[in-house]
Order: sequence, then C-alpha cells, then structure tokens
Amino acid sequence: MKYSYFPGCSLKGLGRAYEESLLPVMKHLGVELQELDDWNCCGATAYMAVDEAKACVLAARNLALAERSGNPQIMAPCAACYLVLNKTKHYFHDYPAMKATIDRALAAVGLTYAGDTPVRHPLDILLNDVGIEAIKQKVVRPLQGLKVASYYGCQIVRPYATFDDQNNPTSMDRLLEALGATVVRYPLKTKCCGGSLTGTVPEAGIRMVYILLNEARKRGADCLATVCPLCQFNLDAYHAQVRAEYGDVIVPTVYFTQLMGLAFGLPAKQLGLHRAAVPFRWRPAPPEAPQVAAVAAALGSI
Amino acid sequence: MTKPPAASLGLVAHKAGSKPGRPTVGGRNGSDFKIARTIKYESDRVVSFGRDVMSVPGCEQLESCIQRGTCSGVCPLSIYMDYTPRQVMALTRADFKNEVLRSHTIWLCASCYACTVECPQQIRITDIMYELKQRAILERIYPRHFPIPVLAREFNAMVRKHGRITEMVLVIRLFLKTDWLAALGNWRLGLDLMRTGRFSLITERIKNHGDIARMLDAVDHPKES
Amino acid sequence: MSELTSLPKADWTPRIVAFFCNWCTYTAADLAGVSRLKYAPNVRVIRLMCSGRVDPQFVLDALRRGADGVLIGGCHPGDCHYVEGNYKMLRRFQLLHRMLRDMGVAEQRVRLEWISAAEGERVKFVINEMTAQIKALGPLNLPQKFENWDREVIELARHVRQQEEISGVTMPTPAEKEAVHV
Amino acid sequence: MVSPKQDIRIGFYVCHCGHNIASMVDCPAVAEYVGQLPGVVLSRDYKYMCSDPGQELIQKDIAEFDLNRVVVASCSPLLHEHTFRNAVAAGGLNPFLFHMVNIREHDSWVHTDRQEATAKAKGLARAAIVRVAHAKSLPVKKVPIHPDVLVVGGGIAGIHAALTLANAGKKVFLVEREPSIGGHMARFDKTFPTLDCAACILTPKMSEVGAHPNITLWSYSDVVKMDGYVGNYTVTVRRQPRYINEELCTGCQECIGNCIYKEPKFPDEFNEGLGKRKPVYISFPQATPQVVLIDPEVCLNFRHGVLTDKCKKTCVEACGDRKAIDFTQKVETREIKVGTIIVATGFKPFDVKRIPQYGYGSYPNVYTALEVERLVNASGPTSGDVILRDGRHPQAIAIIHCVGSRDKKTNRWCSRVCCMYSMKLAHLLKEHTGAEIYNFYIDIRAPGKGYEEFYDKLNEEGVHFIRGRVGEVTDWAMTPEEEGKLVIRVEDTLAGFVRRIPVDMVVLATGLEPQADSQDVRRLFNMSCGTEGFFLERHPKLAPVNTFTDGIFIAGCCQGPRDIPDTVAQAGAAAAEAMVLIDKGYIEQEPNTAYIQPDCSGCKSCIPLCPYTAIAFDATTQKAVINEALCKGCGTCVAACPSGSIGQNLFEDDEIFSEIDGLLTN
Amino acid sequence: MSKPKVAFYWCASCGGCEETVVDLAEDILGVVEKVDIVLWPVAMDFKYKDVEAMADGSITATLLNGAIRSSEQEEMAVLLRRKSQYLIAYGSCAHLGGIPALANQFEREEILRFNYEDAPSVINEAKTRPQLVTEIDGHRPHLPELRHVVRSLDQVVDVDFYIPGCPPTPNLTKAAFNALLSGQLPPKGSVLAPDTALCDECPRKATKPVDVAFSEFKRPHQKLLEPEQCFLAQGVVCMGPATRSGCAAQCTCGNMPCTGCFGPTSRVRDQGAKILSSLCANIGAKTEAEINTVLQGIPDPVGTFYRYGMAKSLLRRRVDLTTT
Repeated sequence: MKYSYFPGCSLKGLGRAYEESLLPVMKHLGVELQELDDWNCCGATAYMAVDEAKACVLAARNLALAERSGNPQIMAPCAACYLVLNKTKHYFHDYPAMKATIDRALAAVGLTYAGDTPVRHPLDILLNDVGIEAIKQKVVRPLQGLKVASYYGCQIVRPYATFDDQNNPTSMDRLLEALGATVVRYPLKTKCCGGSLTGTVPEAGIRMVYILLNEARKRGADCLATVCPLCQFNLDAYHAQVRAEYGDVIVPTVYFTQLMGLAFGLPAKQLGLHRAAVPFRWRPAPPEAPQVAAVAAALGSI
Repeated sequence: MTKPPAASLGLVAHKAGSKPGRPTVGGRNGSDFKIARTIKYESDRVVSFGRDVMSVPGCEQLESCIQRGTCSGVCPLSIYMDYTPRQVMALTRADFKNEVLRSHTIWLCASCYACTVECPQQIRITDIMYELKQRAILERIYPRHFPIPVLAREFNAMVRKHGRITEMVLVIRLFLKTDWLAALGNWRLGLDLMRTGRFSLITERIKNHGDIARMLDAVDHPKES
Repeated sequence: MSELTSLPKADWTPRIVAFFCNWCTYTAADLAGVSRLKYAPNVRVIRLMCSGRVDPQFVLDALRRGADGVLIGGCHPGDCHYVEGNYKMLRRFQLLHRMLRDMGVAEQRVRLEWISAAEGERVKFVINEMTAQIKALGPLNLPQKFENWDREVIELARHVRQQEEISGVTMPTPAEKEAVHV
Repeated sequence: MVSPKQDIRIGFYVCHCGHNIASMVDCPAVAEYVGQLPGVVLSRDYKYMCSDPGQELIQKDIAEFDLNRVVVASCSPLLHEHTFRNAVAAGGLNPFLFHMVNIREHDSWVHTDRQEATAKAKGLARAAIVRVAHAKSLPVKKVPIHPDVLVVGGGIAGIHAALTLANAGKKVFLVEREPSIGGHMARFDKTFPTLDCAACILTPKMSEVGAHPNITLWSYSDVVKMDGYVGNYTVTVRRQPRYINEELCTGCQECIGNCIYKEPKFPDEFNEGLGKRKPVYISFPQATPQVVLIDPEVCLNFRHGVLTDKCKKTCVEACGDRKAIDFTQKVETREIKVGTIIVATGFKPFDVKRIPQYGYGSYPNVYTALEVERLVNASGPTSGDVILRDGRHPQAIAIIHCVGSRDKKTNRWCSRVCCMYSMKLAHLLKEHTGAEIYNFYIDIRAPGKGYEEFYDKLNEEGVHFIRGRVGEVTDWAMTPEEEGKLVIRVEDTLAGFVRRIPVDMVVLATGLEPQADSQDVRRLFNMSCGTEGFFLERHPKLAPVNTFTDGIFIAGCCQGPRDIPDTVAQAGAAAAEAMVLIDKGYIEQEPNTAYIQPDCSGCKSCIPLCPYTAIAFDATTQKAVINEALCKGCGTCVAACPSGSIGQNLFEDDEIFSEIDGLLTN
Repeated sequence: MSKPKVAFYWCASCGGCEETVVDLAEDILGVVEKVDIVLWPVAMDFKYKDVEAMADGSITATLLNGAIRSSEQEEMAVLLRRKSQYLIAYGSCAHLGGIPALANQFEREEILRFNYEDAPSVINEAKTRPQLVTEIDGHRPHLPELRHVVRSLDQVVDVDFYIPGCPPTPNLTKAAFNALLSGQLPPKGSVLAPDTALCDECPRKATKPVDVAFSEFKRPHQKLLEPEQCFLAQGVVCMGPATRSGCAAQCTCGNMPCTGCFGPTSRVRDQGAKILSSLCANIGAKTEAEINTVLQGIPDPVGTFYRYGMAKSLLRRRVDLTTT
C-alpha cells in the first residue's frame, strides 16, 4: 500500500499534531506514504469564494503532480483539502469549460492531468484498504472505558460521499470501537464546527463550537475525536471564548490518529498530544463499574 | 437600467446595514425602529441577474427551486442570517441582486454543504453561495466588519506568491486589514497557540513558486499562454 | 484513420435518421412531444415494430443517401415487447459499429440507445447530444462524396459524349435492342 | 384491391390540429409542397383531420378523385392511425393503403423554429408519400377472446374490478399474494374526507368476493407465468401452502385458541409489527377467505420436524374431525386460460429508513403513517389508545408530509394521498390524544370533492400547519423545554425564519412507491413501466387503464399513487374495458405478420430468432414456413434473413428503403 | 449468314475468368463453331484499333471480366460498350468489384507506396513510380492512370447481364451462351444465376441445426473442418446463406466455406450487411462483453463480408478516403 501524501497547509501549521500522529500510525500499519513533491495549497474553500476556476487550477496542480509521481492515489487528511481536490476532479469531468481552463493552466507550467487520481481520506484508507482486522491486531493498549464522541464534521462526507454515508457516517465509530473505546451516540457528528467563522464572525462560530462541546459533554464523552485540522482547532482553541459566553464546557478534542497511536502503544509524546490547548489524558480504566456499563448499554440501545 | 449609478456600481461597501427594512446582526432594539418601504418595484430588480447566476456551472439547478426551505432547515448558520438560504435562492431567482449581494447570508455560509446534500431538488446551494460571494467581492459589496472577503483576498495573494498558506501570517494580516483591535481581543488564543507550539510565522512556500502565478495568469489570459 | 470532413457550411445542419421501436422509443418520443420538451429538429424517425427489425442495410442505406447519423432506439434489455428483439439488434450493432469504424464512419454517427416508453427526457437528451456531436464532426454527406469519387470518371463521360458526336451514333439503350438470332 | 400496375393516386392531408400543429408548422406550405410530388393527385390542409368532417373529407375524396392511397400528416399513429384507417376503409379503400405522418408529437410540439419544423414536416410527408406507393391491400386479422378474466391483486382495486365483472356474469379468477384480500385499505382506520370507517365499507365487498359464484379466489398465491396473446392467455398461478385445507376450514379459529403458544408472540404483519400473533393465525378478524394459516417459520412442528407430543394436543386436536390441518401441503401450481387480465398489484409505502435524518429506527417515537393507522384503529394492537413505544401519551405530535416524495434523491413524484391522509391522521390523533399537532408541509394538495373543506376544518380544529420541509428530527436539546423531547428543525417559510419545535411523537407521511417486484410483474405481463416503476398506461388521457399489450389492463396504485375513490373508478373502468373485448368476442389485429418468399433457400437462420416459435422448417419444400397465427410482427427474422427472402406486411424492405429515401431526398 | 461476333476482354482481374472460358473444354468447340471471336487478348492477337475500326454495335456480345480501376480499362469498357449489343459483366470483379475492390479500403497513395516502396519484396531505392508520361529515346509512352476508386463494370458503363462467380462456372457460362444464342434472355440487368441462396444446393444443408446460438466464430484455418457438417454449425463463417447459388456448391463440397463470390440475391442490397445481420442475431450471448468476445472471431468484418462485393456495397469505399 503506497500513497501520495498531501498534507495541506494546515498539517504544517495549526494542525501539525495531526501529521505528527498520522505518520507514525500509518507507518506502524505498514502504509507507505510519499509526501507529494512540491505540493501547493489545495485551493481551499476560502479561495473557492474568490475564484472557483483558480481554486480548481491550484488543486489540479496537485492532482497532476500525483499522477506524475507514480503514486496516483492521494491521501488528503485535511477535510477541506480532501473536498477541494475531489471537487476539482468532479468539475474536471462534469464541466468541459473547467477542464479546458485546467488543461490550459497546467500546460503553462508543463503539467498534464488525465483526471483519474483517486483522492482518499485516511479514514477511507484505514477502513477499506488496511481493514479493521489489521488495525485490531495492532492494538496493544485497548482504549477500554474511554468514551468518545466521534465527530466527522462536514466535508469528508459532503457533498461527495465516497466511502461513508452522508447522513450517518460510521467509519470512525467502527474504527474507535476496534481500538476498544466506547463510542457515545452523538447526533451532531456531521454538524458544522463553524469553519472559519470562529475567527470572522465569532458570535456565530463560538456558538457552534459551544453546541458541539456541550452536547458531547451531555452525552458523557471524555473527548471528541476529529478527522479535520480546522474542526480540531475550533473545538480546542476556543474554550475560553465559549466559557465567556456560555460558561464552562470543557471537552478535549483529539485527532482520531492520536487515539490510534495511543492504542497501538506508540509513545504519547510523539503523537502531538501536547499541542492541544485543552489537554487530553487517558489511562487505562480500572475494571469496569457495573453502573457505567449499564449507562453505556442504555445509550447504545437508543 | 433604472438603477441609480451609485447602486449599480455597487460602491456601497459600508452601507449594508442601511438597507431598508433589514435587521442588523445581533437583533434590533426599540431605538432602531425606522419605517422604510419594503415593497419591491420592478425597477428594484436587476434583470437577468438570476439568469446569469444560473448559467454558471453548478448553479443551473436553481431553476427548479420550489421554496421548501430544506436548506434553511438544515443550515447550522441560518439562525444568524438576515435572509434564510431559501430566501436568498428566491431573491436570486427573482433578480433582486442588491438584496442578495448585500445579505449577511452569503458571508455566513460556512461551506458545510448540508443544504446541498439535503436539497430535494439537488440544487448545489453551497456553490451558488460561492458564486454570490464572488459577485459581491467583484462589486465590492460586503457588510462592514465582515472580514470574510478580506480573508479571501489575502488568501489569494498569499497563495499566488508562495503557493502555500502560513496560517498565522494570514490571520495576522487579516486582523491588520480589518479590525486590529479584534486581534488584541484574541490575545489569549495567540498565547495558547504559542504555548502549544502551533504559532509559526515562518512562511511556507513551494519550490517552483513561479508556477502558481503562471497558472493563475493562464486562467485570466487564455490567449497569452 | 480519423474521419476526414470538410468544414461545415454555414447553413449545414445534421440530418439524422432514426429507427425507433413502436413500443418503447417511439412512444417515448411521443411522450417527449406530449410533455412539450424541446429538442433539435435534426432527427427524422422511422417507426418499426421492434429494434430487431432494424436491418443493417437500413443503416448503410441511410448513410449513403445522405444521413449524417443514424440513431436506433429500442426497449431496455429485458424489456422487449417481443421478448428479445433488442438483444438481436444489440448483437448486430456491436459488429456493425465496428465495421463502420473500419469503413471510416465516426463512432458517434451511429448510435444504439435503449429508451423506455417513459423516458421522454432521454429522447430529448440523446437527440440533442447526438446532434451536437455530429455538428462537431461536420457533414458526412456521402452522396457528395460519391460524386467526388466519381469525378475521376467524368472525363470518361465526356469522352463518351465526344465519341457519340463523332460517330453520330448514340449508345444503344436496352429497348432499342433486339435479341440476337443466329 | 389495387394492383401494383395500376397508377398510384395518393391523397394527402395535413392537419392543423387547431393550433397544435399549425402554430409551428406552415400547414398550407406543406400541402402545397406535397401536392407537387409524383403520384399525389390531391393535397389538402385541414383544421382537424380526426373530426367527423375531416374523416368524411377523406371518404369523399377517395370516391371523387379515385384515390388509391391516403397519407395523413397529423399526430402520432399510436393515437389516430386506427381512426384514419377506418375512414379510409369507409371510403371503400383497403385500410392498409394508408400511411400516417407524425408531425405533432415528433415535430410541432418539440421544436421552436417554425422554418425548421416546417421543413421537417415536409421531409416526413415526402417519406410517407414515397413509402405509401409500396403499400399493399391486406386482410383484417381477427382473434377470438376467451371470456374469463384474471384479476391480479386483491386490494380495493382488484376487489372492485372482480365484483364488477362477476356481477356482469363473467367468470373471474382473483389472485392475491397475501393470506387475505383487502390490501392496504383493510388496514386503514378511517377514510378521508368523510371519515367513514374503512373496514365498514370494505369488508362487505370482501365477503361478497368470498361468496360470489363467479369468482374463484386464490389468496396466498401469485402469478408466475403468462403465455399467449390477447384473448388467449395461459397463466400459471403458484399457490403457497397454508397448511390448512381451505375447503375444510370453517374459520372457527379453535386451533388458534389451542395453539401451544398461549400468548401471541410473533410480530403481526397486518399491524405493522406493532401487535403480535401466533404461529397459527388469521390476518385480521374480517380476513377473506376466512381461513387460518400456519407460519412454518415459527410453528414448532416445522421447527422441530415432527409434532411434539405437547403440540399434538393443540391445533390438530382442536380441529378434530374436520381434519383441516394438513402439514404436508406443498406449493401447488395451477394453469388457467383467460382472455383478459386486470393487474391491480397496488403499491408499497416508502421505506423511511432511506431518510435517516428523520430518525425512524433511531428514535422509538418516530412512526410511519401506516403504523399510526393501526395505532388509532379500534381493532388495532392498542385498541385505539395512542400510546407511544416508550409508554407515554403524546402531548405534541409532528406530522411530516412528503416523506420520500417530491424529492429528486428519493422519489420525484407527489404521492397524491399524503396531504389528505396526514390531515386525517391529524384529526384522529387530535381526537384521540388532545395533543398539539403540527403538520409540516411543502404544499397542501387537496383537490378532491370535500378535500379543501376538510383542510378548513382542520384549521378550525386548531391543528398547526407550518410550511417548510423538515431539516431533521433530533434528540439534542438547546433549551430546557426541549430536554427529553424530539426536536423538529424546520424553516417556517411563511414566517421566514428557522424554528425548533419539541414534540413527543413524529409521524412520517410516507409516500407511495411501486411494489418492490413491479419490474418482475411488468415483464410477466409484458407491460411497460415509467422510470419510477409504476405501470405505464397506453395513453395518459385516452387509455388510462389500457397497457401497450392488448387485453391487459391496470387499475389502482400500481399505475400511480391515487386515493380510494379514484382507484375504485379506475377499477370499474378496467372491468368495463375487459367486458368490451369479451362481449365483442374478437379483436382485430395488425396484419403485420412476416411471410416466407418463394426463393427461400432454407438456411434456417431465421428459425431460432422467433420468440414465438412461429417459424418452422418444412422438410418437404426444404424451406422455412411461418405460422401466421403465432407471428406477432416484430420483424426480427425479416431483418436477419441473409438472402432477403422474408417479407413483412406493413413493414416491407421496399417500404422502409423508400421511406429512408424520401427522408433524405431534398 | 454471318455468325454472331463475340468478344472477351479482361480488366482488373486475375485471369481466372479467362480460364473458365477455356474450361468449357470440348464445349468450347461448339461455341467457336457458332460464333466468331473478334477479340480475345489472352488467346488471340487482335489489336485495339481493329476493334475501334468496327462499326458500333457490331459485336453481338462482349464478356468483360475484371474490375475497372485504371483509365485504360475505362476506355476499353466504353469502347466495347459502344461496339457491343450486349455487354456482359463476367465474373465477380466485373459484377461486384471482386477482390481488387478490397483496395477501396485504402488511399491510392497508400497502395502505390506499399507496392513500389514499402513491400518487403521491393527493391527500389530510387523510389521510382510509374509515370503517366515518360520520355524514352525520344518516344513518349503513356501509361494508364490508376484510379482512386475501384469500380464494378456497371459503375462505369451500362451493363446488360451479369454472370457471377470467382470465376463463373463453366455451366453458367454455357447456359449464358445458350441463352444468348437462343434469344431466350431474361430482363436486362439480370444476374444469370439462380436467385436463391447457396444453402439451397449445398449438400451440408441438412446438417444445419435449427438453433446454432453461436458461442464462437472460427476461421477455416483455426479448426479441423468436419467434411459433411454445415460450417455454421461448426462456428465457421460461411457466406452461403447470403450468397446466390448456381456454383453447385463447389467450395463447400471441397470442404471450404462459401466466401460469397456470387454476390447477394436480387432482394438484397448489401450482401455484407445481410450476413452480418443473420450471423450476429444468432449469437447466443446477451451482454455486450460476451457478445464482443464471440465477435472477436471475426477480426476483419469488412474483408470477410465484402470480399467480393466492396465496390457494389452500399458504402462502396471507405468513406473517409479522398480522391485528391
């Protein structure tokens, strides 16, 4: 299994903990990643708002580079990158005018794009290429007793659901259960985290963060697990603002890869856990109290 | 056609709040109570605006909107919008360009695609919102204190120059361009980021950084390439 | 070798002959009409009872008489009113299509579509798409092509006429001749 | 009769169809153009060719101008070919010396450029003119009709059709897949807008079916094969074993009371799983036939292979000397001969699990409409007490309209009955619970007799109507009053903002879908389906119960969603159409059969191609021979004959080649 | 009483048709007895100018074999047409274009280049090509021009009758002579052969099963051919069902399938289309992929189905070829 790894800007910046946990976990599972040489910004959703064609052209350069690299399958961990790369591929096939623009722009820098590059999310690769069984076998410290709200956010299933259900994705739930964790029922699993609004329109953005955190707390989650650097940032970094507006709601938010690292017994320090504003700590739980089990069963049965 | 020149030029960047009969963000209180006409005359329309939008790839399906309101029902941000997404669709289709482009709604859209996925008519509402944002930026119509267009512009400039985004640099430039006081308000966040080693001002750039400009120019000037 | 085409004349518009089965595609075209769908006016439909009745000769004949394309419409596989007529057409079409390619006819010019009686929209789509594709290809215009090919024997015809003038005898036509008796 | 050597004298008529054709096609120009074509002795344009004066015009002209061919350019031949052939025949000409040009459905209605449309009309007309010159006189083919009728499906449509026919003295076979007839209607509580009890109006008809001397009722059976053609269908029916001898069972239900299972234990299909039944059961009290059946999946005897001692004392002994219980029953097949068939196989409710955001299956208090029908029904599992799955009585109820309907992601169509039944359920729930009722609708569609008035009445009863399609049903609370409730998030599109409304119970007004096996049924009966899977009528206005296969008719929701009054009307119409054929005694068929020409080489290529085995090899002549009675005129053999030795009436090679020629000659 | 004058001429052909005339064996004496042969380049030394000198219509019948593909052949066709009361297209090439008409799949330039430059057996470093006019020792000999399009005889001049076959059988030839001499002639334009397909006289006819349901097609060299079984039953493409009879099934009697040299029956416009229609309709497979697998057995449908009939087929020639 070999993939072109497209980190995207966030995994080199605010989301570096994602990369720090993703790479060792993938290596541990024998997934070979080759960072795409000279990748550029995916075009990002913000750019889509300024100029769709240019955003697609930016994304297309990466797709073209991947095709040239000989590892045409791109792994894009950032949900926004994943979406933009996928969207570009769709536009390339659906709109001849867009294809012409992309072809022209790529030609200007001596690149071509055939349109076949599969764009994959790590979750997709883990579930469908590596497989739950292989992951289970690597678990040395099961996350027994850890209650997790799995939070997918918007863009890995919308609008181009390729590997999971749009309304009720379950891939991360299945993954976390394989690690031994208890997944709490979390009806907001695909609700928006507020995106860039936390910075630009805080009234709205902070409220959305609050709703997500508060519901996770009410459902008894020890933490939220995310698949996207922006979601993680929003849910982690704005606790102070949430508290100022709505009172204390403290729930740590981790990358699912960090939880995998922990379960695989990889050193916690190498998983970027220290980079969270709200620290997440976990120790294997004492033997399960019957009461907890009952609650968990009740929650699971609804 | 019958629009006054100022409005058709759209030089109203800082007048969004003054639109007649429109509540401002944060609700209204008794003191804002003003009477303004809300009836729309044909001259208020910018004829063909709706057609134009619907001719853009991805926006064609708007024709089939029957105003069920599913988009608003699933939109997580609709609670803050002056017009619900459904209303934006209706206004667009009915050629109320000024109302649409000056609405908060298009700037509040967080691109979560919930509306697009749920729409029973498969209208790609998110893409239409993108299109409306682009038009607003072109026309320089956007509400005061809405730094989103500025973010988009800064983003554009940075990508063009370096090929990648350095988030912290972008954020700082954004605050400088919009509301540097707000930056001060976020000092705690900044500290957190520094403490956790995520605050980096080292500019990320690609090796062939000229590539990006060349590609983007090829989009704008097809003949020269 | 790709199909060589002369540049379309400004007033040229494709002529497409269609063979539609009575039960599905012809009915679908009727439905398109009843639904007032609008599509390109380039297709002329010949109604047959079943796509299985489409003789490859019809396709070739339409092309050589000046059709720029031929569209065959039948019921979806499994839906044939006559059980399997559409499969028979499909089998013929597979080889006919390949043979036409070998004879230099662009693939898009001859098309087999399964369109059920309910798919008026599909009729519209297929006709519009095919018309656009053939517009892009330009005219096939075999009558003109045959005429061009035969231009090399025009001189011969002139020669024949000259001979006739010189000898003052016109070529015998069959009616003038009588059977030979020994 | 016209001999080929006689001069071709064609009369041509182009129809304006009011403005339908004339607005897009220059009819006088077409007439003028065609008038100059060789063989045409007369060319006219006329406002309505299909009208009496139009047809008389043709008859008069045939006599006056000694016409021997007629071409009419008007609408689709599928609509009026028959009309004009009759007119031609009335004028003294063989009806097949006629050809029709479709310049309405295929031209004026689908094009926007008058010049192009006119040119197309001329081209099509020219093709018909050159084609009709090759037309031959042909005899009219008649086929006798078997007087018995098969009705497939025992819902209200099938019941009504069967009774109508039986009361007119026709023998009817009624085949129903479920153990009892009654269909969906039998499960409804009340019917809108009159609120009469569904059972009260349906069950008398059900027992009439059960007792009718002209009706053979086979429930728990389905049709597996159909052969033949109009008037002469051979149908194979498969009868599932009930493990009860129908003739011997009196419906006393002693066996049920004595079943080893003292309490009902298994989900009861009739009550949508809300109630329970035993392994030996009768679907519902008024089931017809009044015969019990045994479910081999759960009956101990079948599960253990032999009757346990304990069990032996139960049902079999309870039945006693009647000896109606027969564990050895097997699937049986019966073959019947009928002349006509009415398909009334009904619908299936939309599967609400396809819209997970409405929470069915995740939240116990989300119900489908059909479940609520049983819940409010006095003979339902709770005897009409609306008690939720969690044991509470609802204080606030949301009814979500259009679930699965009017949505390109699921079903595009409007299911037509949901608005009305939602309002009916709103009324019944209000009556039963006194709860606040919220209807979430896109549009209220109440276009029936008394329907709009019913809507008014609901408004007066204080039922809330909120216009907006519900975004989601969730269980997470924003405000204290939402805690522990189901929350509806919706834009109130009339008020113009998004609302969250907490309720205790959600009712999903599921739309109507084709039956899951509608494609199989369609193939079985050689019918067509719309893209959505409902059976396609021959013409949406003029032949709404006919199919493209002669002698096969459709009634009820298998053709598309409709309410009970419309279903009954349609079932009556289907019965009437069947009777038209039966009483006429024969049907005229297209003489479009294939025939072998004398120069056949006997290569046998055509023989396997015929799906009706109409072609055989004649050992004496060493040539192929076609049985005209079996040939249905598809023409596949004609196209495949390598030496061109098969002809087909109405579709001769020469006719088609000349049509091609006519289309392409300028 | 002067004997009827008969001419034989050949254009683009292999010479096999001429052989057939010789194959009349002793019967040829009977012919010679009854007619005067005025032109027969393969056997007798007549000059063209002798023919030119004849009065128009003075030849009773000319049997012309070979397709028309050069300017010289055109001239001769025209000349003989003028001089003859009956012009008879003799053999597949004159009748349908024949084997030479397979050249209609290629540009003339392609053919010339291959034959004079690229063919493996050619040594022609100077890349010399025949010239229409050359100068040799003060003489200016003219060579005929090769036409772009290969034509059947009737595509150049009016033809009265056709005698099919590659080559026509002696029996057909004899029958044609008898008809000519007796005056019992069918309508103009007739093919002087039966109008039923070959199966009618093929000894293997009885062995054809009713349902062949082809699962594969084989070419004759790919299979050990059963000596008596219908070829189609063996999955071998046989053009017999789409080809006129009259040859006494010589090929199938010789354990080779019919390749279609007699051309189609009078009811068929395109022999290739018809055999295609018949063979394909009888394929057993139903999915596109399976059908294609079966059809792989016919790698060159044009060459197979139009081996003799290309010039007279509905498309005549590969349609994207030019004449410039």
